[in-house]
Amino acid sequence: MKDDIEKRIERQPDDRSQRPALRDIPVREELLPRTVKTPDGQEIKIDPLQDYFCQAGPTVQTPAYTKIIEDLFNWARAESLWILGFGTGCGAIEMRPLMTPRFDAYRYGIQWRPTPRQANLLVISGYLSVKTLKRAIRAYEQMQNPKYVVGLGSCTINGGMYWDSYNTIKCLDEYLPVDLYITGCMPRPEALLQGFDDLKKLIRAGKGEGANRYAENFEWYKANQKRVIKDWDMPDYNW
Amino acid sequence: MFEWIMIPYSLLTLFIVINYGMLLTALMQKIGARVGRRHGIPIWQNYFDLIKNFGLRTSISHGTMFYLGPVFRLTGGIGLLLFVPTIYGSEMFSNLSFAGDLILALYFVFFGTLGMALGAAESGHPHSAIGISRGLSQVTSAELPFALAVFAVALQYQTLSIPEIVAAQQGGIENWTLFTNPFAVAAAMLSFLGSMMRPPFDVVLAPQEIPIGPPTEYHSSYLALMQTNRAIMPIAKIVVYMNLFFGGAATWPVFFLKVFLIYLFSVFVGVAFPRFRVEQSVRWFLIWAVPLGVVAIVMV
Amino acid sequence: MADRSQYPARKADGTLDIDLASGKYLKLWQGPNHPGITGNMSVELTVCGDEVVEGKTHVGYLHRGFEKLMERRTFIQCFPIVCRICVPEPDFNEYCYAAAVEELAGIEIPEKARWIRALILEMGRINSYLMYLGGQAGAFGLGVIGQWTTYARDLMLDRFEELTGARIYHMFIMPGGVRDDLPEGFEQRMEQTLQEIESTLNDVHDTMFRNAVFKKRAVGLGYVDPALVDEYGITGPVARGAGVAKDVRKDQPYLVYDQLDFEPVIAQESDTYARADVRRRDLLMSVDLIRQILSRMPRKGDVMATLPNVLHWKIPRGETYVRGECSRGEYGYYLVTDGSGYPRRVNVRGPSYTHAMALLERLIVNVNISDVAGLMVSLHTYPPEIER
Amino acid sequence: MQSLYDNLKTLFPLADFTGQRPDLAFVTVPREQLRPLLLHLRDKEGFTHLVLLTAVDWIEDDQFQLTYLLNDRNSARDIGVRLMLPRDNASMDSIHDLWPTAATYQRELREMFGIDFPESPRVDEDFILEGWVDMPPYRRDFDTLEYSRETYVERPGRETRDPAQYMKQKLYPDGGGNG
Repeated sequence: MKDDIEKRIERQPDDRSQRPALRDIPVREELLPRTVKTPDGQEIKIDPLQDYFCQAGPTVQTPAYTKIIEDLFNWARAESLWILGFGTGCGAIEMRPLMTPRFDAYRYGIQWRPTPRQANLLVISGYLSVKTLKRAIRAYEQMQNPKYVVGLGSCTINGGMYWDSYNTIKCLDEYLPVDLYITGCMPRPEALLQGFDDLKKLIRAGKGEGANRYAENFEWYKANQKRVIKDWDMPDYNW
Repeated sequence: MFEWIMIPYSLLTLFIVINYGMLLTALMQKIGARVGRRHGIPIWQNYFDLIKNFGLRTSISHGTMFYLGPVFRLTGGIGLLLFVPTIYGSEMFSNLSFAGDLILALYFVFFGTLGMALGAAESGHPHSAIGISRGLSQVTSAELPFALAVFAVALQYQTLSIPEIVAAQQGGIENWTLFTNPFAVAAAMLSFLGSMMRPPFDVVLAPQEIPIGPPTEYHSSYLALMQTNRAIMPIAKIVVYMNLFFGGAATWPVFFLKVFLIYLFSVFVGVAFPRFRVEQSVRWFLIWAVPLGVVAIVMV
Repeated sequence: MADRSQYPARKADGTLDIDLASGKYLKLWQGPNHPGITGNMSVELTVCGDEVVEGKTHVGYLHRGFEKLMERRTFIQCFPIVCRICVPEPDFNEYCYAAAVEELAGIEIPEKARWIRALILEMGRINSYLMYLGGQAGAFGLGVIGQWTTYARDLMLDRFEELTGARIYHMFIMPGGVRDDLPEGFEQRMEQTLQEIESTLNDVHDTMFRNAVFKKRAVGLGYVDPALVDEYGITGPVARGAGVAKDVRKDQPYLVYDQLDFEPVIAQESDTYARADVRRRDLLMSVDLIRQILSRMPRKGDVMATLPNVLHWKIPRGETYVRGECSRGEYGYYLVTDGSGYPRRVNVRGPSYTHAMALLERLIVNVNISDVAGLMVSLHTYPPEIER
Repeated sequence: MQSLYDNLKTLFPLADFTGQRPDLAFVTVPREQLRPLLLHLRDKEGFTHLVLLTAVDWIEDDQFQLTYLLNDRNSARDIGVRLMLPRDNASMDSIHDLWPTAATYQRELREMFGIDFPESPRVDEDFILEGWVDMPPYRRDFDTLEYSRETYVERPGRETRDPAQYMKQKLYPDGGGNG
């Protein structure tokens, strides 16, 4: 996956002709700079895009420990995968059996976390429409390093059934650093368990450095994201 | 007269209790999972999560109180534990208990929640804010019957020192407060349900409503601190209940058994019920638990 | 109860006059990344105290443009993708699409195929309802119900698997009939599954419907005035919960429903509890219907009509609308053909289209934040039906 | 349905009538007659349930067809009211006051076909698409394949064939076949 990314980065800047925009989108008015009157009567100026987000970009976090400790941490990370409870597509319906008696992924240390802050595994469960991609990027950037992305279903790999759709992305690893793909439409719970098992192997081997990959090629990822998301109304790095 | 040997002894208690709490919470999750016909998490899962959260490389702060929130919470747990005798009559494990520690215990039960409220409020997440407002109102109403019960017990035994209360309950099961003052125990156990953050009183964390309440913004090391506290706090709370109402524990096995059973009580209720809305739970405590407490005081 | 007097006044154009800077109101997004949301959609809540003042539904997170994609696929190429529209109950897409195509192409499907189609649809309904029961209980914090019902659903998925070869997307009902006949000994295994499901439902009834706390939460939540049923295009269990016996299976019987004996399940209270109860009894009715179908189904006969060469299949110009009663309400396909080998226009009418938008935005006002999730689940909204 | 059509015919100048099924028919109505017809159907004839409102793009004769599908539950029948609109900057008057849910359909039509419905509530807000800068996607002259090729990166290695040709090669290598 990594060298694949680098191959693609080499052929950047992308020479595909950008489709001309027929209309331009106004910035949503809650994002415009304004002065508000607080309940206690004082006037304050607000520029949401500046004030509400942290502007610092991601940095490469090298494991600052000795190998032993890093291995211990990797082992612990592999044993406690906290999935962000964000059903981005129809694949989410097979996550439910995964968490219930028949398959019971809790046995392998896989749990749901409802908030991105505490999750360390983002499962893109199926096709991503542009509207969802925006949210998925925000969720991913709010997660803490190290963090992993699993693409679930054929439609994350090459568009699958929706290869000619005007609203779904075709190749997820152009926009997020994917560690693992699980094929199928839709993948069976057994396939998911197998996939999570392989992900654990990757993490234990210290190969789960997607967050650092994201930080290294940050401009490239952002360029790709902005080419697709036409109304980019958030800062480049919004945690 | 303070003896320095107390300090390593208390730390030993702390160590035992932390590990016991880790395993016990995992075990309770497994029991809950069995009701759902699952096997549930491995018994060591809490350790994995703890190491993982300490091992995360980045963490974001929202200000000083954001740091201090988990610290306060942990202090609440540890303080509560250390100022209450864990093992009755044991030189090693009676910790820093002293006359009047009952009042201090009452204070520590509440302390963590307040610290948490301050910390979570600074994270600025609306879900945190809602969770705090719910949490404080519910904990307050749940504390009320407990306080009443404690006063009843204090009146009953004419002392504010937990060791003396435990001492008064020795010599047979019939001497336990459970039988000498059942109303106080009933009121206290109802409030115990409210303080364990399990259904029907887990509206503070309610994942389907305000994921997941106050700790929404907490991550990596902060979360790890709170997990440690999540292992200590219930045990410490249960120790207080055990000492006040269930005759304390003279040896570790008895301690483990009693703590397990008292904990199990809240779990059994928890798996079988949906959650109250916050105003419903407050009303429930005021209607059912508080009168019991009053009756307990009157009866004494 | 927040103080009503603080509630915002309506402006001339009917919108609420909300000054967020006043500190009186809080804007709270529920979803898309939120465990309490049904599927991948979001509700933009404006709350005052603990009560919702205004709620706006936002959809489109799952839009794949099916209706466009189908315009550039031949009729037989459309058949594998239609089921992708609705995950919990894909079979209704297959049925409605197939029925519409058959009607316009003038194909008569064999008798046995009609029975097998009805069987598949009822099985799908059971799956969907089991998912719903778990979700409804989970929205109120009773997680264990979800565990039980999802397990029961897995059992039903096994039957689907041995019948169609797939767990979720079956692609079984195709224009001209169904893909295959019932496997050997299917009836007995189905009977075992049905008994398992019935026993699970007994547990659910004891744990959930007789639970005092669940009643405290669900009774009176999200009352739907029966007068709104037609005005808002409410169908399915939401309408039946309001006492309107609206059931396409009875009103305009399709497939073999005119040969089965059943009565639409209705309740009068029209709140969340009544709707949940309607769905539970409807689920039991589906179990009974499956038994009827399996007993009355013709033993032999082929299941597939002879189609024209599907690669050069042209359908003369025409338009039609085919509907069916899915677990959430009326599901329909509006198909327009222009004599070419491709559909000219396909429009999917999902029940959530009206439930999740207009109705939800009306019901959500003055609801406690805690109950928003429960309310949405009780309408059984499912976003892909809205945006396709 | 024929009887219904006959007494409607006496009231409104209706164009061609199609009896699709015994319980389903379509009539075409001129634009100014739509509202009275819908009111008549809803109040007099008992078609109280607006099933759907959608559009068809007949780009050859440069028209949009709006279809209002009504359902009469008591006598189990449906009627589809067709209405032809000129295609360039198409605009239609809203019926959200007859059925509140119509507002949702009109928002979708506004976004997906570019048919404007003035005074329909929230009609100009984004409904499904977000930040859409191209022409309304459901129009026939919008090529979704071309758009996705130009907009999204595709993973190399995916190939598509014309199924007819492909199956002919597979099934009848000698070039015969019933094609």
